[in-house]
Amino acid sequence: MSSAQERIGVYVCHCGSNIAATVDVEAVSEWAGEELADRGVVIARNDKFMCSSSGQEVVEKDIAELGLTRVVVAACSPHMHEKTFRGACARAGLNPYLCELVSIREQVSWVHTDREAATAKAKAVIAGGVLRVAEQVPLEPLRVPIHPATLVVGGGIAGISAALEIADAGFAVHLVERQPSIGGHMAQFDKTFPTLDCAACILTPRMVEAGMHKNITLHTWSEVTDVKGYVGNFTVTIKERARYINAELCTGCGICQEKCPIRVQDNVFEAGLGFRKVAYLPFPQAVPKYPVIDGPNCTYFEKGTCKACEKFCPTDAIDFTQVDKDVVVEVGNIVLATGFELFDARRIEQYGYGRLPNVFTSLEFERMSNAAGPTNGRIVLRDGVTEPKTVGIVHCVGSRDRNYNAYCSAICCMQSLKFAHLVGEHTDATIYNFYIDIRAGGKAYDEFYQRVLEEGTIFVRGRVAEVTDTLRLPAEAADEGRLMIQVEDTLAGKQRRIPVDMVVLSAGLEPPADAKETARLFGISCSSDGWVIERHPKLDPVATMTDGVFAAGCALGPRDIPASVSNGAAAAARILGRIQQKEMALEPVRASVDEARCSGCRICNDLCPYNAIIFHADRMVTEVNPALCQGCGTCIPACPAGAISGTGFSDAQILSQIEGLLMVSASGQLREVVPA
Amino acid sequence: MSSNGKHRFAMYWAASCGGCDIAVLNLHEKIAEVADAFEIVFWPCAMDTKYADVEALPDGSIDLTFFSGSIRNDENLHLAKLLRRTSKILVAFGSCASEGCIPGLANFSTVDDMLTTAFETPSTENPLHLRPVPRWAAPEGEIRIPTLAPVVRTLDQVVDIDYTIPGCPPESARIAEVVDLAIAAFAGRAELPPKGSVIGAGTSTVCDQCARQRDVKKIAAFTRIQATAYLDPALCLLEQGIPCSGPATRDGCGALCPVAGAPCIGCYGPSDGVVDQGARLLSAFSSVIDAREPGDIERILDGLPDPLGTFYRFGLARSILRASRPAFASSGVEPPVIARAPEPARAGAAGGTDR
Amino acid sequence: MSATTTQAPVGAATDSAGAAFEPVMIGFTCNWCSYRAADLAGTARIKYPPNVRLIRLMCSGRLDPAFVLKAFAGGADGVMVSGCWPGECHYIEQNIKALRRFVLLRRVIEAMGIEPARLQLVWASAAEGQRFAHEVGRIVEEVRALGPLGWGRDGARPHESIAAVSTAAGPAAVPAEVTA
Amino acid sequence: MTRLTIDPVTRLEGHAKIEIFLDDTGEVERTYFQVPELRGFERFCVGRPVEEMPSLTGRICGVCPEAHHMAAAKAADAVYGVTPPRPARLLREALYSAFFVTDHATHFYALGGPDFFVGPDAPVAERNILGVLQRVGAEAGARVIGARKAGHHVIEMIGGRAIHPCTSIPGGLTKGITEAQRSEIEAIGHSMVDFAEFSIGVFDSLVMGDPAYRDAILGDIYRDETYYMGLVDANGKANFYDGRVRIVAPDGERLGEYDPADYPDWISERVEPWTYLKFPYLKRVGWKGFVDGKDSGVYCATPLSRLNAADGMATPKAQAEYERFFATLAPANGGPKRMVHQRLATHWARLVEMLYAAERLVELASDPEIASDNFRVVPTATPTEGVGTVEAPRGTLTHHYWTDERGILTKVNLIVGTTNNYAPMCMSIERAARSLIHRGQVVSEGILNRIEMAFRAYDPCFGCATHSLPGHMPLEVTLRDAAGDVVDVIRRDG
Amino acid sequence: MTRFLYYPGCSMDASARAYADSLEAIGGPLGLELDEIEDWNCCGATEYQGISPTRAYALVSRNLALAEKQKNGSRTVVAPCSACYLNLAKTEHYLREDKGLAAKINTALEAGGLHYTPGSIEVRHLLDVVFFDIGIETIHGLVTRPLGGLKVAPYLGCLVTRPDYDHRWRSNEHPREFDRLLRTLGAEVVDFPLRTDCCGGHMTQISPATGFELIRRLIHAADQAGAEMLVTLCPMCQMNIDAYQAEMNRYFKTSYHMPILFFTQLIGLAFGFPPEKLGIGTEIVSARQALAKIGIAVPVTEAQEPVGAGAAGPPRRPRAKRTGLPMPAMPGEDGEAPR
Repeated sequence: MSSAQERIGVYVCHCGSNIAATVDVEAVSEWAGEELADRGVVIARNDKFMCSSSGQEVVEKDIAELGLTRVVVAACSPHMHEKTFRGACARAGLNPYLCELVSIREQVSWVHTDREAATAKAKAVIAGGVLRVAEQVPLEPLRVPIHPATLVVGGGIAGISAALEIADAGFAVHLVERQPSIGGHMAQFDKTFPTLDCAACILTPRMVEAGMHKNITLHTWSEVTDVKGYVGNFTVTIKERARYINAELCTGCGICQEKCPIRVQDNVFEAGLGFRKVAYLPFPQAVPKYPVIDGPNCTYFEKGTCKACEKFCPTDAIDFTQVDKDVVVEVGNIVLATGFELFDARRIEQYGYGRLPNVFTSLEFERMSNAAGPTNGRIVLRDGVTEPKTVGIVHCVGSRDRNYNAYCSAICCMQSLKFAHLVGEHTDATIYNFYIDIRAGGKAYDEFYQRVLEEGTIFVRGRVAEVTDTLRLPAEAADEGRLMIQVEDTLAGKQRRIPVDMVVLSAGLEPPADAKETARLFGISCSSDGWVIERHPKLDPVATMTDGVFAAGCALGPRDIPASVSNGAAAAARILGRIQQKEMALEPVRASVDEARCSGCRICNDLCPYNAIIFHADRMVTEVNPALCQGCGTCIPACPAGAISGTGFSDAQILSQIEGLLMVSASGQLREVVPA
Repeated sequence: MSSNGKHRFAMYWAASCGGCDIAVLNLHEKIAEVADAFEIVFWPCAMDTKYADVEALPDGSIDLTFFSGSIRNDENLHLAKLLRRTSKILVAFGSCASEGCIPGLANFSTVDDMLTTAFETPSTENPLHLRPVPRWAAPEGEIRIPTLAPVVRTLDQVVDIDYTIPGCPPESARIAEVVDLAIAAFAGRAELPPKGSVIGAGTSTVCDQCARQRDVKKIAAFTRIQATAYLDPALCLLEQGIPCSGPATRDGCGALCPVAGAPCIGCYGPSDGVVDQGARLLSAFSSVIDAREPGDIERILDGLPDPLGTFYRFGLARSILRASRPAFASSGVEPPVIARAPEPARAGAAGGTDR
Repeated sequence: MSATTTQAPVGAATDSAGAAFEPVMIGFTCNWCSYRAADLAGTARIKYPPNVRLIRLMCSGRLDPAFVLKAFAGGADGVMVSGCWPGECHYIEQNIKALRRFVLLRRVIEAMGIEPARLQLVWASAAEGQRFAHEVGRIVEEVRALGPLGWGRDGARPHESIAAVSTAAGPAAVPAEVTA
Repeated sequence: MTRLTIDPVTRLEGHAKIEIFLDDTGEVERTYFQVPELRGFERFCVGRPVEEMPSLTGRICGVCPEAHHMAAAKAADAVYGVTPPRPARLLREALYSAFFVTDHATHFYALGGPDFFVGPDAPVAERNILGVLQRVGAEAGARVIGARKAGHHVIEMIGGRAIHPCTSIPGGLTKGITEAQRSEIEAIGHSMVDFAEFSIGVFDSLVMGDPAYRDAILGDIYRDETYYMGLVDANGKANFYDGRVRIVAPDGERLGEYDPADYPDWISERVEPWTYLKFPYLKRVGWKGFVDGKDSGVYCATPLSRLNAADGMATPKAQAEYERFFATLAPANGGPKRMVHQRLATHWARLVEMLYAAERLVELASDPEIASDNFRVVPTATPTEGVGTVEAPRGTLTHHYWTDERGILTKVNLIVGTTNNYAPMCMSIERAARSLIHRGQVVSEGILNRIEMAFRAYDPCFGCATHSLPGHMPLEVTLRDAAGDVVDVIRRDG
Repeated sequence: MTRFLYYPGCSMDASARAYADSLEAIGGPLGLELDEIEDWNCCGATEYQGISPTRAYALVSRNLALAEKQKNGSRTVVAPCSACYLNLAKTEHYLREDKGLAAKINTALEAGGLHYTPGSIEVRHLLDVVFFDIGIETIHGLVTRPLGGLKVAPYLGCLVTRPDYDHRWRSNEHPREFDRLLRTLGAEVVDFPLRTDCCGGHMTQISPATGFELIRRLIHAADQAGAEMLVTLCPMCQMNIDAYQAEMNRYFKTSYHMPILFFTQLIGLAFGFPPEKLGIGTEIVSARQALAKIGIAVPVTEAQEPVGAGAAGPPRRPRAKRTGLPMPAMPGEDGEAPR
């Protein structure tokens, strides 16, 4: 117990009345000054607002005049003001890590009512801080350089925005996209709510800009397969899948696509509603402009003959010898804009999608209503000819439903309203919207809702129970062959069976199927749903918990285009700031191995998710790489030899804190603790 | 130092099995060197001395004392205090003195429980449910036996100690090293290690000395040694599912047990920097079991039928909790004094005067 | 919830003073989830019993079983361990390691005669302030119902009670008289 | 009334205290021989896996851990109903034989020896192993040390460790030995045979050669006629590792012979409130108090009793020595078998056993199968209950385990070597006291030491006996008057 | 060998004789060992719980208590009847949830010297164990006579997949497991949207009009879907659709002929057992024509009034042609969407 030699100052904050109302602050600081004197406390003060400049000055003054070697501040959560008081200590020449902030506001005064009990707890918490800080040692933050290049994963509108912001600032960007072209989901849309301007018209320029930007390297038809390193210094491996097209020679004339004899259902861009060739460009405005040959479906790869495309290619750009290749790039920061996938409506059997021909998903409808889509924008039934006389649009499919996803997919309401409008625009059909609530929170959104109402769309409030082609009552005979929507009209307060010709399911948004693997690959954490977890949902919405990895767009959760774009820009801004600084400081909370104690038992070897633990077979000892170590401390209690120790959270610190916390009884009396 | 210029050495056994003394006798030839270098003032196992003499000794008049055995009763406690007073250097010698050893397992249960078990065994004829009493009123006068403490304690839990020599028993080669060090130090030829050090042992753990090959650990199942059809003689026992305490046990023995195909049982105690050997071994094992789901975790852990014994086989008395809750809570109040021998027969029987 | 903190449930153990027994507990929290959940509970002014005193770790994976034992030995009547939900660990899956250790540790303390309910594991994300508060309340009541644990309380320490015994044994300590 | 306290008795592995009450005339009224500690192995072994017993119970006694290791291993075999393969049995018995030589040497030279070699009245400083080594001479001393060293080396080769072996498990051992080790052990065996013969020579010259000691041994002071117990093999020869338990009456008549597992039908243990050690006695004869003779269930189990119980030794040299032993000490007394009742003769008997153990070690080590790899079988039966018995140097040792279906102990019963001899020891001590203390004459320390000799002959190990931890024992006598007040304290100052 | 405790319920001996016979027949090959709970009593059917819940629970609990006593290595009670299954499962569930109820019930049971520990017994329906424990792989391996060409509508009724306390079924509204099982037998499974709709229960006794409508609805839908027979797993469903089909036809002036068999009977056929051994032919609405189509001749038995003219009521609707826009690809086994 080194506390004997330490000179500790204790500062208790009133936080106005936030703390003082529930905790007897004076009593607490007085108590600390007397009862903890033998633990090294030489001064204990209280102040109305410790975080105020005057409050901080008191601390600095005491350090200088009383020669304090440790400081304990009892105030709000360390997540609020730890930096503040560490700064104060630093200014007074005390190593900032010798300052311990203990929370008596968030965890005492704000959550308790009994003043006596709260005061007792405050004493305990302070005692814990005092004993703990005595075991703390001076630390120096780890400084790491920041590589100026940035990796953007996902070429949707969010990724494109982030990439352009950074590239425009003059720094290199690697933009990786799985599909043959960037553009993402937005490129599939016809119109965008609420302004109804054409998606292609506003997206294409951005795509082209990104494609031509001198600072942006596009890696389409590619995937990130490996990420090594840490903030400022990532080494990323990108797998560029073989296109079988020589980019240098291809002019994007499209003849190969024209001549290719094989037609397959396009489940990606056309959402399964249309077809594409095996040699194809997903859509006319695709960036980059050269097509890909989809190997698995290609006759040549199947049978070894065909090569129609090769025969007709004017520039001999077809190259069947191409193979996947790995590209390794160095970057300092990463933006994940991996977007979303549409909820698979087949999972809700009673809605009949996949069983009943005339049930469509929102994405199918987007393609259908798109002038460049499979029906050239005609709204028709699955038979491709009949125009529906009645259309039912079902909201919240797979959203706000504890059986599937509890969350609201945010965009479906507006999208459904848009559909209603489009159907009305293209047909004379009667349109039903089946909704739970209408969520039209954005700018000019509710106005759009009003407009659709006025257009005569019928709104039925209630979750659809079933979509079926099976008649129940003899009375329904007339509707033989149509679809029947069973719904409880909660406004009318009755069950209704509404016959329609076409049903559009406004399916919710889900994270990509491989979201969890992505998270693992980039060493970030995502919620049980699969959405990336922000460092702080409000104050730090685009940073992840892992330094140097940011996220934008729907990777963070369902959001509309404007939000995705601003996310991208925000992430870019955060990264640019760091690139300018050229280096950054990391919390020195790290594990390290004492080789003299390490027995090489290898129990810890498999415990580090960041591969910071390395075993040296030659010396039979294990080592922790401080740069890779994230400081979780899991390996420390695993080491049976006690060879691993952790800075900032050492055994001695925590054991002492436990002892301190238990020095005070529930009623606030000092109680002796058994020496363990 | 005594008149003849020799340094004074004492060895005492409190609650111990005597193995420590045999380990010293196993210095073999070296025992002569000890005799040359030291005046053995006190060593009950090997020579006749009375400890009243020891009591008479002035403070710190014994230069070096090896204290083996734990503190099981009030007499042990008294001797611990006495030898602390009379010794310059007091060494907790062996597992009992330093961590409680196997007899420390007694801390799992209460003394009453222990007495009941011992005096009601299947072969015991005890219709009156008699128990030995610390003070018994014999016909001729009161006779006494020491009172058992509620729990076994280590030497450093009752007096201040200078060094610890771990092991059950300490390996004779290690003892020899310590003896050499002491002789050299007394002769001013060497520095004594800092007070509180563990001597006669290494700084790492048994694995450091174990010849068996080892790999990254992933335990899919624990197994019992007698149940394994084949044990790879060259591969880490833990990796073969045998709970081996080696990883969490201080080195010094030369990994004798694992090398002999038996798992380390942990007699050398924890290494520096580990507060509680059992807790750390527990943590290490569970860190590397190959399961993520609670169900699977439970299933694998079922392979450890006696977790308590597995982790606290030697170290219970010096563990953080020291004893099970009942033992800990038991006040240790002595059994009531039996006023008179309940059986008239006994007077004669015990006295043997009827012959 | 705060109501329950003031009056002990019927039949709850009482300490020597005869007053209602107020358990003292240690709560280990993860810097990224449960500690923030506790902060959130504060910000939202959600009330819960004052019996639990929190320690911030970087991750539940840092929890050394020795910390829990130390807490019990130091007089804690209960210990609460909290971490991120499985799959949400800030350090990918260190909470799973914490879970494994917890399961085994709980077996050990049970074998040591300590009711398993005195050691509980709670998953709580940074957003679950309400849940955190509720769980604290629940656990405190469960521990209160169990009564004091005993370690670290006067009269329940081996080294004290044996002193008592020695004197009780009196003359049985031979040396006292042989030097007479 | 006056009280003498000998507290404690030194130079034995354990802890004991003698209270002697003198009546007003100064005659011995009564003696109490107390064992003041208890460790409760029976209690805390419960809950442990049975395969750990050989290691755990070894800690009952650091002097004869091998005995507990073996008894536990055999009990564990029985719990699983498994018979170890022959090589395993050879290995275990080889370890055990080496241990017997070593342990008997330890006692003969370090513990019991000083009484004879340097004499009970010699100054304290000499009355220890070092004194002995001086007395027998440097060269001989080297042999003693060498023998013990070699013995522990064999133990370590087979048992993994010199003290507290670790290799026996249910079904056999965790390891075997190499051919090289086998031949080394064989060589050591031969050297041990020489050593045993050498020791017998020492005993002849220094002890039997000294009239005083010869009288002491043959005299009545140290004579008690009790029952005797010992393990015998199929041919009725003494065996330490295995066999049936034979009990013979003082007159040599055989009371019975039984499978060790049947011990509950033969043995009961009595509890006295003034000591932590129990008093085993023969159930069939019954407890008649601390008296000898054929009507008293008191029996002893020592080297002497093993020789009395057995028809002879299984090896030639030991057999010859066995015959010389009886010829010398037991002139035909008409009984069905010649019996020796003088307790001090136990020292000689011990040497006969040492010789046998050494010869036996050679036999075992010469068996090529001992180096085979077939040193273990995997038990398949569900564990239930089992008894394991061996002859510990200090008496018949029995471990009895009950387990659940997982092989976790649910109940344990231990009857340990020295315990068997508790009652006879009390009697010997009292007899010695009566014959050496008269009219309250000032008791010289030599006499007290002779009282100690009375039971040191048993080489008692209370570490074992009480499964209690040996404690410290200063020797001194406190004279008290009837009120219990101290009237005089006599110390053994040199 | 999969061994379970078995609660037959009253119908297996009476109306659902065929169910019992066929189950017995296929039990062997399936390695299904069912130990009947000794001295079991009525499950309370569908009404009792509505009338006096506590009494109903006590009634059912007695069976659970007996089962607990009779545990045979398996703690699972299998019930072939949906109503029995639900009553047992529901009671077990509530006893687990509600300690007060459990205590109350146990006091009642003690009167009979019985006790039930909530949670000690697991209740499952026969289809559940056949599909999940025995598995369609095993079953597929045993099929010797695939039912190719037989168009069947899978009908589970309302009680088995709802409320589905243990979340066994992928979907409560449109479970597909039954389809997969029948497909494994080689049968052609039509898309039958009403698979979990109500058969009317005892409505035929209480309000025939309602009961008949519910029956008509099912038969009509099956007919529209092109099914030649319904396949069920519930004695009550079977009885309603079989025994009341004629009355229903008279009531609505229709002439449906829609036989309904138990899935165990189809399994039996696919395993190559003779129809009579499976109780086929004892149904009222004969399955003879349907089975004849795939070459299985069913010996004539009396008491089968010829129901309907074979041709159904309204003309069948042609299914929508799969031309024009492609249907979404249906990956996954048997068109199962990924979970």
